[in-house]
Amino acid sequence: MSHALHPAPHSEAFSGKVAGPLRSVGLGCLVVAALIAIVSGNATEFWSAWLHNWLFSITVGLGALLFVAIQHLTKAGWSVVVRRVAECLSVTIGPIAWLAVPILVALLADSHSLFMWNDAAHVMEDPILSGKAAWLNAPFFVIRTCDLPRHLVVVCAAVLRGFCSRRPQRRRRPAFPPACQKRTTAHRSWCDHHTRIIRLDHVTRSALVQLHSGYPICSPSAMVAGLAALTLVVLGLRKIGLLPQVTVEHLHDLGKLLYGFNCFWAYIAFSQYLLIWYANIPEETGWFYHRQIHGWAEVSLVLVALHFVLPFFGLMSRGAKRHAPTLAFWSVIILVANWIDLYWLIMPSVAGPERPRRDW
Amino acid sequence: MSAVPIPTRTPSESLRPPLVDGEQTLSSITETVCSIVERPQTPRAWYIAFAISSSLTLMLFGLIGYLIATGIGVWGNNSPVFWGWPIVNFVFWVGIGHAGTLISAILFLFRQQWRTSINRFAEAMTIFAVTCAGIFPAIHVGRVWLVYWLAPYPNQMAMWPNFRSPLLWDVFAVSTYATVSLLFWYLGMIPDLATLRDRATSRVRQFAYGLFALGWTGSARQWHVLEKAYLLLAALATPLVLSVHTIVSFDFAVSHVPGWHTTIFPPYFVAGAVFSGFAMVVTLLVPARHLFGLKDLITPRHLDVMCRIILATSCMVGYAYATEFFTAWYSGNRFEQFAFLNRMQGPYAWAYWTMVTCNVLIPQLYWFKRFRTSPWLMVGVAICVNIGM
Amino acid sequence: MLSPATARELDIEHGDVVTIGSDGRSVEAPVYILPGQAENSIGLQLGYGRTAAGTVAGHVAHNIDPVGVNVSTLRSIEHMHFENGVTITSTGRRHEFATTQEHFAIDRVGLEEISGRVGDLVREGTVDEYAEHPDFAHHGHEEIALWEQPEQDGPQWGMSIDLSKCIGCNACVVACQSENNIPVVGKEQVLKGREMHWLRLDRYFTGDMDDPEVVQQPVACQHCENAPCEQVCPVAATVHSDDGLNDMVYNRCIGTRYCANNCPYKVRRFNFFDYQLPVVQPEQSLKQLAFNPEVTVRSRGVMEKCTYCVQRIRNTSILADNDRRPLEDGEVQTACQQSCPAQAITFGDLKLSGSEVATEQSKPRAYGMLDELNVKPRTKYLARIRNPNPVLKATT
Amino acid sequence: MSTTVEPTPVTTDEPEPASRLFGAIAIFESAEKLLSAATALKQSGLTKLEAHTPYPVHGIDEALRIAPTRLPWVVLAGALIGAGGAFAMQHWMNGIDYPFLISGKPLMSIPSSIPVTFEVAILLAAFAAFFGVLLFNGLPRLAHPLFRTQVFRRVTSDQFALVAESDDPRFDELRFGVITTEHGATSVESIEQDVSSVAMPTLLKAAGVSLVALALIPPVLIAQARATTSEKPRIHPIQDMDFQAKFKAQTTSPFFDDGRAMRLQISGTVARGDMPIDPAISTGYTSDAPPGPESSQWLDSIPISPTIELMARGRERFNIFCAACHGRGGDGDGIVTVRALELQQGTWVKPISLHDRSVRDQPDGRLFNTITNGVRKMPGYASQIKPEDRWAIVLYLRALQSSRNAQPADVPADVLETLRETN
Repeated sequence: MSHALHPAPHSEAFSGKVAGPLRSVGLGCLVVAALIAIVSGNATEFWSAWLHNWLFSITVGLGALLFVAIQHLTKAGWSVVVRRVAECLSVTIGPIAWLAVPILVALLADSHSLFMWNDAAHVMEDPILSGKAAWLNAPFFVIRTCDLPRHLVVVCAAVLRGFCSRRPQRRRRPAFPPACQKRTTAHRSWCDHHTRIIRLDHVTRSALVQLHSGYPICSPSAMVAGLAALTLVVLGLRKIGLLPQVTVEHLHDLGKLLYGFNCFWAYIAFSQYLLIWYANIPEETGWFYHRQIHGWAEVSLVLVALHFVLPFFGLMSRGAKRHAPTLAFWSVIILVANWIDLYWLIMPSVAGPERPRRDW
Repeated sequence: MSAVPIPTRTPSESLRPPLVDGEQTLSSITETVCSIVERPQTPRAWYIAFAISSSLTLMLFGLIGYLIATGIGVWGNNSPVFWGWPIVNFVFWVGIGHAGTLISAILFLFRQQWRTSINRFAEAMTIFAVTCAGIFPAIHVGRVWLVYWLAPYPNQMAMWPNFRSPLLWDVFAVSTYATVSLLFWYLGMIPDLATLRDRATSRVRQFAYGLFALGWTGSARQWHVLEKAYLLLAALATPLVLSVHTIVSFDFAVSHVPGWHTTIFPPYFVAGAVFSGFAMVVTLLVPARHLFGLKDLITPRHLDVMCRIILATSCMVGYAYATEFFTAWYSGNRFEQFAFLNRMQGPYAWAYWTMVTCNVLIPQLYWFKRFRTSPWLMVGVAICVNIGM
Repeated sequence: MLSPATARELDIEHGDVVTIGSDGRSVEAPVYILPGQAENSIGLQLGYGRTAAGTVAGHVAHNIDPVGVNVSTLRSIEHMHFENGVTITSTGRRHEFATTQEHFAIDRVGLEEISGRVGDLVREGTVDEYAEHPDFAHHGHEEIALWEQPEQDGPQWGMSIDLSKCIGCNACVVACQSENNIPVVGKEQVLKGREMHWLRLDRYFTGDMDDPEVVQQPVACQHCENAPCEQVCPVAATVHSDDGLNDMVYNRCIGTRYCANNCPYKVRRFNFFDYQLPVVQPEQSLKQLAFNPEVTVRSRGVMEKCTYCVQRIRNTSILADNDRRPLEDGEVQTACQQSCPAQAITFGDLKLSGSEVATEQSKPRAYGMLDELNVKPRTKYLARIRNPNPVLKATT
Repeated sequence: MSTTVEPTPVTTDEPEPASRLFGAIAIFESAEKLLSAATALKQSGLTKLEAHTPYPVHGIDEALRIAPTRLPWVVLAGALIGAGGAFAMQHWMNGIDYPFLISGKPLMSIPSSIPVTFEVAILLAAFAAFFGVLLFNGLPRLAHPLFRTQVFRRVTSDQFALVAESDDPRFDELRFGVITTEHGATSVESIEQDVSSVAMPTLLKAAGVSLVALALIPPVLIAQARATTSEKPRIHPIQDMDFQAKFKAQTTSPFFDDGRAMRLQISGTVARGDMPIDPAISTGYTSDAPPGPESSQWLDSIPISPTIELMARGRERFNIFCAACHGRGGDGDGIVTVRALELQQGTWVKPISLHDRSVRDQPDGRLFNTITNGVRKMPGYASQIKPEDRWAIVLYLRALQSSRNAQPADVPADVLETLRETN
């Protein structure tokens, strides 16, 4: 609504300049991922790296989408100036979602280098897996995954349409227009729906059969990633003078959200760990066990430090959240930590617990 | 957030319904609020209500006495249902308590200004709810007179409690929560008490309010420190409130009991707590607003927002129920699956389905504007929610 | 006791009170339908309904009825133990049995579920299976923890129960009750699920209910090394001793009942009331003589459970200490072990090489109950092996 | 923030009866007017200027140049102390001071100590925040000169006030009035110092003293009760497991005539695990009738086969039970004897040397009987030494005796040879 207020001379350039770089950033990310994967050699590593980076890229977009949805839901006023950026970030979901196609193709082509459950012989041996065969099979998986981009596209469209069409409506009917409200409700249900998909998605993909507990992590982690990316982009645009409306207060608010959701991520992650540590039931502890042996312990510790301890103290003070370079620094750290987080979630399960690969 | 100058309001914001209705000035609001406590005579209805509640309280004390004299067996607990009744009450009340702190702290951090009409109210409710909650762990133990053994104090046995037990975490969490809620409540109330002190006409009131207002003068420096402290307390209370119900959920989730050992419990308990707490606030708020003539201060907009939050948390709780089922089915653990099937079909099926109806289905009525704007319909739904929890 | 088939034939349900008549004499007794009872026969137990000797006899002065029905009136000089041609007629009244079998299942759904799980809980096999896979009882669970397991010195007590030997006679239950001053709680309490036996005998029927196989499993505290009960006690009233016992410190217990909640075997018992109070009455003072002086009598609000007869362990080790010699294998005997007529229970030091219990536990048939929870029970069961005589099998 | 805290009011000025000026107060109707007046006054150089408002007015901090408070650091310190303290406390209590093993979990583990650490950190931080407010604001402060003015009473409700204090060197009441009125003050007044007596009213004082005195009574009573002994049985409302329904060893039971809860063995029965051994082994004589001192019924030799193990056992038992008085060599010079003689204990009878002929000539059975039942001042050791061990001691004793009185013929020839060579 900043547009309504300040009819900026370069509003067209604005969206063009934002969307362009973002798309290329996203694509660049994927290309790099693909290169890494190809260099690293064998099929499992290729696919796990593909999966990992695909998830990372889409997580950023999902987080931004979540942010936009929440802002609409709560009808927040402060975020107007940054919301457009978040919307642009969430648009990346569309193209990135298509990059899941290779995984699906591989799945249908009966490759079990990524998912054990796609190996019929293996499933026969494992009673737990065979119990889940109705759910964990290639066609079902494909259908569900295809469902995901479709939903996401619809959601994005709805968000954008809502955004575009809201202005005239507001003018016509100032007081709480029912149409608006319905759209809000629609967003709400979409929001619910798509978080659900994200979560389920992670269950099967990142954790395979063992982790049926780690999934609530994914929602805060998406939010954190989205916020970090959003903050970075906003800071960058502000630096080159494209977003003059963003004041220190906005940065402060973004910083607070980032800080808050980062703590929330830590809270969820710790709850998971504590419960599993405490109950000590082998079928669950195994998941963490593989992540504290063979060099994964170091990765775990790095994750704890980068994703929680350091940002916790680094972003604690008011000054840090209001100082653009500091905020940018911690956003980068958190984004990196998020990448490591996904790496840590996926790799030990897919690529085997032997050791973190360092050959890339 | 005094330190942050309020950004110039955009027209879109000014389009929102105002936080108070009618032509209100600072003095008229003060007048409305203070007149409730400054009435020259206590209304008869108050005495009646007080008599009823105090006789119920006496009955409670009598029954607790009977419980302590006879044994925990009077509750009907058995093996394997060792906790049953007391734990249900404990978790329920702790959950109710959460709404107060949530309204005060989290909404404060999110700069939701509409909270100001109801936050004190909700905080008071929190303190009473936590008190209620605190009773249960104390009286539920087999030997109530030894309950102080939970505290780590130097003793002639030269031993310490077991810090690896979630129940001990509970002790720390609930007592911290009660203390911090009280501090938070009182800290926010100091300037109000000073207002009452300065408005008071009788000597006794002046003295009493003066004592509790601690000599507040409303100077800019005092406000500066108080606001900072309030912000910090809010920032502390927010993770605290999450942690309390998380730790309560650990009581269950660390165990081996199928259906309890679920890592979704911490966030799920917190959502449920907020859900039930808000419902309780609505349940109490609507009659209070009606009785004390606060309709201009607690406007339909407040109630509407409350209802939206209830609706949102209801969806979360519903989602958690669904996830539990999904996880049980997905895990392939027979015991887990059985525990959930049993909930749906076993002897507690009535409870289960009441719960689902009250917590997930009925709140969906809040999708309709009618239910969010008509106070009594709203209370009806809210009471259902309380029953459901 | 009636068999299911006979009950169906007579249209009698479990718990119906019937009149059993013979030669003009009759008694009224409730019907317990028990698979495995021979068809067209009634089983009656003598000894109940007496008005003297023991808690079972009730207390006439206090208006407490004796337990059960005195059926000795049916006996005659010609028919001391068997009587033919009895009549049975329903009275239309119902009787509620206070039985501890299938107690923890809460309801019918639970019961069905349990019967579906028998194979997991009690493991049995035929001799052929045993010959093929001696370790068929192992379900192969990884034992990994996120922490290092501490090492313990000294003797490590353990028990093994051979299910092939167990005949389900309940002698262990009774021995345990008298050794450990376990209260008799009465029918109302048992109906509420508050029985106090430290040792229970789980009985499962498998196969056709008209011709069932029965398998029993005595279950007491398993003294898990990773005991789920210990960690949750806020006041450290249940801790692990150096010799591997899961100790229950009655004096420290404040009765949060968390341990019992968290026990996967449900073998912890809580004193919901002062169950021993009646015994302290002056007119009951004779019963006080029945108490074991070595075992604390627990009061209300305290958790209790099998201790592996810790008083015997301590006494015996003190005696051995006095003699400046190590404990011998088999020197410590638990009450249940001592009373077991089939010698199904072995107890001793697991660390002592060549000890009987270590030998038993190292057999391929040995398995831990619910060992998928990684609680590492100290009590191990030896899977039951069936070897029915093919000739007999064919005739039935 | 320190400016609000006055030097403690007037206690020192008590003799001065005349009222002193505290400062001046100006009342405004709106926050905007207040802000502009405050800015103007501050520019005029007033340092001790304070605004009193019903709610926090934004921008006042800048107008009055209030420095940001240090409260956050106090709170952070509280949180860190709480976290560190709680963490250390748990690890010390459960890991070091009273370690106990539970569930095979480590004595000190980080995951399970985090919840309590977190809670205590929050608790201390909240305390720091709350008491920090009181500290930084100089609260509680129940008396203030402002409270004496009528106009101030609406300041906590709906009006705004500026107060300048008179001990500011730039303070000028007239100028203050002019500037504030220019900016829209509705009234300007001067404020008197509070000169009323700071002494507490006698009634309050008396009430306070008596309350303190009353409050002291229970602890004094408790202390007294703890320090004295009483004849009366203690009041025992909650018995828990202090009185047991079981009969402990050596207690009484009203049920039996003899009052003993421990029953004697019924005559003619044998307790389980209590099979009698050969009476000769347990008594040292052969016939049922107890023998006289020189009777021939004593066993002449040890009834169990002497082995080298038995000898070792005998030596061990002898050194434990006998040597204290008789001495390791059996000469009657054990440390108890030596000490008793040193102390000149009149009742002490020195044990005779076991190498005395009278002892050497006694039959083995008689020696055994002496150990069992004692002789003269020597008590019987039957309850402490098992029969086999008593025989072992006899065996060792014989060895001791022969070591002093052996003839060359008693020694095997080859050993004798060696002995001769070494000498």
